[in-house]
Amino acid sequence: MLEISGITIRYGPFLAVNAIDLRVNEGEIVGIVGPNGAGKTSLVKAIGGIVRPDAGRIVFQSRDLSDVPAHLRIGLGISIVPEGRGLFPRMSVEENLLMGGYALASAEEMARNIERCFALFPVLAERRRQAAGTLSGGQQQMLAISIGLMSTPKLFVLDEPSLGLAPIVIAEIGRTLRKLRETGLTVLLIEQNAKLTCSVAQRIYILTSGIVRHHDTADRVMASPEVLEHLI
Amino acid sequence: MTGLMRRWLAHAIFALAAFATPLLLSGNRYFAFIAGITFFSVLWATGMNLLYGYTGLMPLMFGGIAGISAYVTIGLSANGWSFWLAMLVGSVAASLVGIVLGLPALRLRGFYFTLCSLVIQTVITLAFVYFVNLTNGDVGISHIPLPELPGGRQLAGTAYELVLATIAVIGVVVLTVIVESSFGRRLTAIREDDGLAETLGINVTRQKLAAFFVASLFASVGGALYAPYVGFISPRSFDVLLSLNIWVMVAFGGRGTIWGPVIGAVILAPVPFVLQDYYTIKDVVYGLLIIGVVVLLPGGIVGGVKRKGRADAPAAVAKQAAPVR
Amino acid sequence: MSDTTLIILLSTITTGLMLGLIFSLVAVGVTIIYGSIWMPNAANGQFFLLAALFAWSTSVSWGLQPALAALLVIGSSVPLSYALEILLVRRFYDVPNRNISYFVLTLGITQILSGIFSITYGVWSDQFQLPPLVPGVTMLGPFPIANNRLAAMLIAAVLLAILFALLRFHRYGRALRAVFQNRDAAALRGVNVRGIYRMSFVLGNAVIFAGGVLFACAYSFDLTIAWTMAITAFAIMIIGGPGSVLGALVIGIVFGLTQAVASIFASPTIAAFAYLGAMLIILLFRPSGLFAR
Amino acid sequence: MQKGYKILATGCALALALSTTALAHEPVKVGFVTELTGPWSFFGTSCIAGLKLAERHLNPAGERKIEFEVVDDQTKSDHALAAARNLDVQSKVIALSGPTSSDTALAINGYAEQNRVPFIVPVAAFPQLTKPGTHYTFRIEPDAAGWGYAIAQFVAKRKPSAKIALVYSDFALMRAIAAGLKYSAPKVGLKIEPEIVFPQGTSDATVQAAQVRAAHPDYVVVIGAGGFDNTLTNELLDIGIKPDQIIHPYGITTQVLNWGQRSVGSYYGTFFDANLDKLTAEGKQFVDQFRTQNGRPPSYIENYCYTTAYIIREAIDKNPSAADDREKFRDAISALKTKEPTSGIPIVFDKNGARKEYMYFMQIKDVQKTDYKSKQVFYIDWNPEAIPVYDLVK
Repeated sequence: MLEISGITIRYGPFLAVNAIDLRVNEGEIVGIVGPNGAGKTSLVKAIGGIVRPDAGRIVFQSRDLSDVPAHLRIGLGISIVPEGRGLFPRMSVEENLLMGGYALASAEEMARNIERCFALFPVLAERRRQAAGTLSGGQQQMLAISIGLMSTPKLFVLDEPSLGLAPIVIAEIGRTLRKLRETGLTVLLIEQNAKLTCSVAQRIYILTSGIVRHHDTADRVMASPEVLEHLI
Repeated sequence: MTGLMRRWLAHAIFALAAFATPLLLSGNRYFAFIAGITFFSVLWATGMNLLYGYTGLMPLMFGGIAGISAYVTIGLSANGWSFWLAMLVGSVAASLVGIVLGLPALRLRGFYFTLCSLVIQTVITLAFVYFVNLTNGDVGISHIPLPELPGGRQLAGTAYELVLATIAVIGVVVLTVIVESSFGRRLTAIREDDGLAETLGINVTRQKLAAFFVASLFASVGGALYAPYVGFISPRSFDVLLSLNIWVMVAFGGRGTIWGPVIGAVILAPVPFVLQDYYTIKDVVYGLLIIGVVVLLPGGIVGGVKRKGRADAPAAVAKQAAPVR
Repeated sequence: MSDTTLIILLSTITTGLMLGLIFSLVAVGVTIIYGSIWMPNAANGQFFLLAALFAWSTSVSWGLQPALAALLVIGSSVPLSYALEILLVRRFYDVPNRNISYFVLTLGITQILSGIFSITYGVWSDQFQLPPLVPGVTMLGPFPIANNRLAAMLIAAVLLAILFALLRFHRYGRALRAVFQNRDAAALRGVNVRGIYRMSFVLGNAVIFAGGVLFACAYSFDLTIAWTMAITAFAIMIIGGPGSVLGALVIGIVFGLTQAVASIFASPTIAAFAYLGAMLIILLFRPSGLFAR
Repeated sequence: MQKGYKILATGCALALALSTTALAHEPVKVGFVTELTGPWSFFGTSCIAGLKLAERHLNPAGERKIEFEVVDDQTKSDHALAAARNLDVQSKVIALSGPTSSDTALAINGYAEQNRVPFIVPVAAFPQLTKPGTHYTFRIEPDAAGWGYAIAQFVAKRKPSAKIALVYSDFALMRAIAAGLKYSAPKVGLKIEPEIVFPQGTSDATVQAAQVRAAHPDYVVVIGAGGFDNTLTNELLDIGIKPDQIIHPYGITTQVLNWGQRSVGSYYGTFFDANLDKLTAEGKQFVDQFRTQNGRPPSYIENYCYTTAYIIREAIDKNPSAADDREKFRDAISALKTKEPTSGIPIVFDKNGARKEYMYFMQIKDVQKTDYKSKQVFYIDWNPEAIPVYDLVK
């Protein structure tokens, strides 16, 4: 579904991402694990069209994305929840969800998706009028995931959903992601938290200093924790 | 070592040109006067460069500080003080006011402070109009006597312009010394990221206030000398337009470089005088000049020329700050 | 309550509202543009004056119906904004510290416009007055108020209400606020950020133009109002919080009422000192404005 | 700079060569620094329009030619000063003239006195321009403080012991007029209440209009300029003050046209108009020509600038050696005893260069789109010593 080949991103003299190849198949959950500064977020920005890569190609459903501007990628079915959650802090929960479905053409689908999100996270329904910036960290992350789901995506990209959350909340996020896996959604999960990622994803890429160091199934990565420890 | 020598060579050439100009123009009081006004602009632009170019603060009440100094100096010398003593007291007093007016900069980040200083400048102008007893209100003060030199002679004509040239040269040298000192490096660190500067152990508050004091000193020395040179001051002499003009000179020439603001002042200050006969198009030409530089040389003249040399750098900066959408 | 007290009370309220609504309009225009494109539009006062002068030309020189003239002028801001956006504004969307580039740019525009005004309109008169939108006087109890001014006030209020509703409830308004609050996230949700930039520039200028036209309808004016209005609009934006439409609205009306009330009890100069001083104090305690994010 | 120096050197050499040859055939140059751009540009350009009409009659055949060198001062004092310096040093003008605002006039006044250049101010009423000790400055417009005096005389004649509401903008000129009125009113038994001052940059005055009305005054004296003056007057009329209760110490034609039909009965002073009782044939021609060219009747500004050209001509005609010597020119102007060619009103300067004072008030009727009628209702000539103008305004 998503095919990344030879992507390179530079900021001046600094090489953030160095010729990465990566592949996500339909219905699959793929995890990217790596430490701070590994180039994970740059990669997400390139998929989202926020940063233009210096080299390489991103192909989504056999369509080359290099000429597709950021705001049109969501229409193709790519939905990204960026690092820092990408909320609109002074808008209410409901308005945030409406923004999540900004690309939707039909009001019906919008209403349906909002109901689905409220079903997934009932706490959001309770707080639908509250400003997003005043929610707790965990609730904000739930809202972020809901926003991402609002556009009925084909590919769901999550950047660091566990960042700054308490372990108990991280566990809850994990449960949610596994629930999403059952619905057949294709997910690209970018995380520092390898344990969470391995518990959700089927395949894992390990990224450090802008290079893919290791690539394997989640089970095998879990089975040999020394690889992880060595690399991260 | 050669770099250092080259730097001081530029200063020497500047000083030579500055001193030669009034002498060469001494036959024509009008051109000499324009040169004199340009020296004020050089001094003021250099002072504002310390704040805007090196500390990253954009104070649009600069003209107001010059005005406070001018009014204090003229007020004291009208009460029988020697002009030079009055100027010393006036400049220091105005610079202390400058520190107080700089206080909001400690709390306000980036452009908020600029907008705030715009309002501060408006308050200062209002105060000049309102405190009639001290400033003679909007009538202004005319017939300002020329400064007395020791020996009873008056500072006038070419001698005055030479003094102004000296002050302008001293201003540029002082800025260079500051920029190369550890104080200057601390200021630059603050400009780049004042949070980071704080963690590096720099007392951001004290450095910013010190920068305000020094820059205000540039403004106020200029203000004190401006009043007798022009012979007339009124609240409109030191209004927001002066501050904006000085700032435009800095941005136009290239902020954060020693010579950019000097070049900006030398180009822009004489424009209204040179175009005096073409008054119908003067403002339009001035405006187009500013727009042209901003569009074609975003870093100002000096910054733009420097940047052309390392073409890839700004693109990288642009990508980091405001990514492609 | 005696008639005298009532007259002074009613005149204070109407003056405060009239000025406040116009301040609000201009400040909303300024804050929409600053909030989205980071453009501190120093030329906003000149745009305001341009609208007022153009309204004068169309209604006095060309003899158009005042209402028609007003619509024409506000409409004319759209092609003007588009042209400026394509020629100049667009170039800086990706420039770091673009607010400073924009500030210089708009100062250049200010210089050009004020130069043009002084050699065109400035030659004709030192003051300009439009024919009334609605003639006659209405009695509010003992207080007579010109219908013209009531109409201008009403239109300003309606415009602000429409604007507020647009930004609060319409899809585009929501997208605009989303861009204010989190540009990248908005782009990821499918918002065409450049499109929003352009729209907010056009909308902001149209609102400033509307303010200028209504001012010209309610008051006689001269070329000096440009700077007064520019500084006032900036002050309102700072206090209200850049990018906050609600802030601009509330603080604008507070400014207008303060000016009206203070002019009875104290010297208006003291009033000017007082509210600019209040602004500084507010900034020291809430540096990002009262209604900031 | 090199190039500039060369031009300069050539210029100096030329000037030197010229000064040694006979100057008699050279035109007499007068520097005219005025407000062609900036906030006061209307006054400067109107002034030039008046001056241009005078230039037609200025140079009859066989007489030494007089040339005006017009320079813009952007309504800024430093530019006015630079322009004055340029005209003095470069063009070697015999005299300076032109400013129509107090700011620029005061700046040039300082330069002229310090550098001994005769300076004829066409339009600037601020008293300090001709304060005691002034030697080179002459002012054609009457003293602002004196306008206040004239208004007091006028009101006292209309209604003894009347109550006046005084409303004025906080500008130097307006304060000077108000000071004259406040000094003179009690002396003729008038009461001033309330007194309301507006800061610069005000735009609304409904509240103050309400205060004025609450005081039930017999007359309201409105001293302002520009858009605000107009707004204030409209607001006073809105709130029920009668047009003939409102007195403007001065007004310009575009302002009158702005008032439209509602201005019936307003009073104006120092106002030049086709309906002056003393209008001469040349004056009638001046009004007609001006109206043809500019689409509106002239105001006092245009009249005084027209008159400026006239008195320079007269001074030189009476005393040809004054054309090449600034001291003699000053003396010639100072000794002039003549009349405004347009209105026949005498022109005599006192020892400080202030003109002896003459005031006339016009009642405006029948305002059309570009025209109006007016009737002269009051005229007073008086001695400037009647009130201590220089002590009233610092």
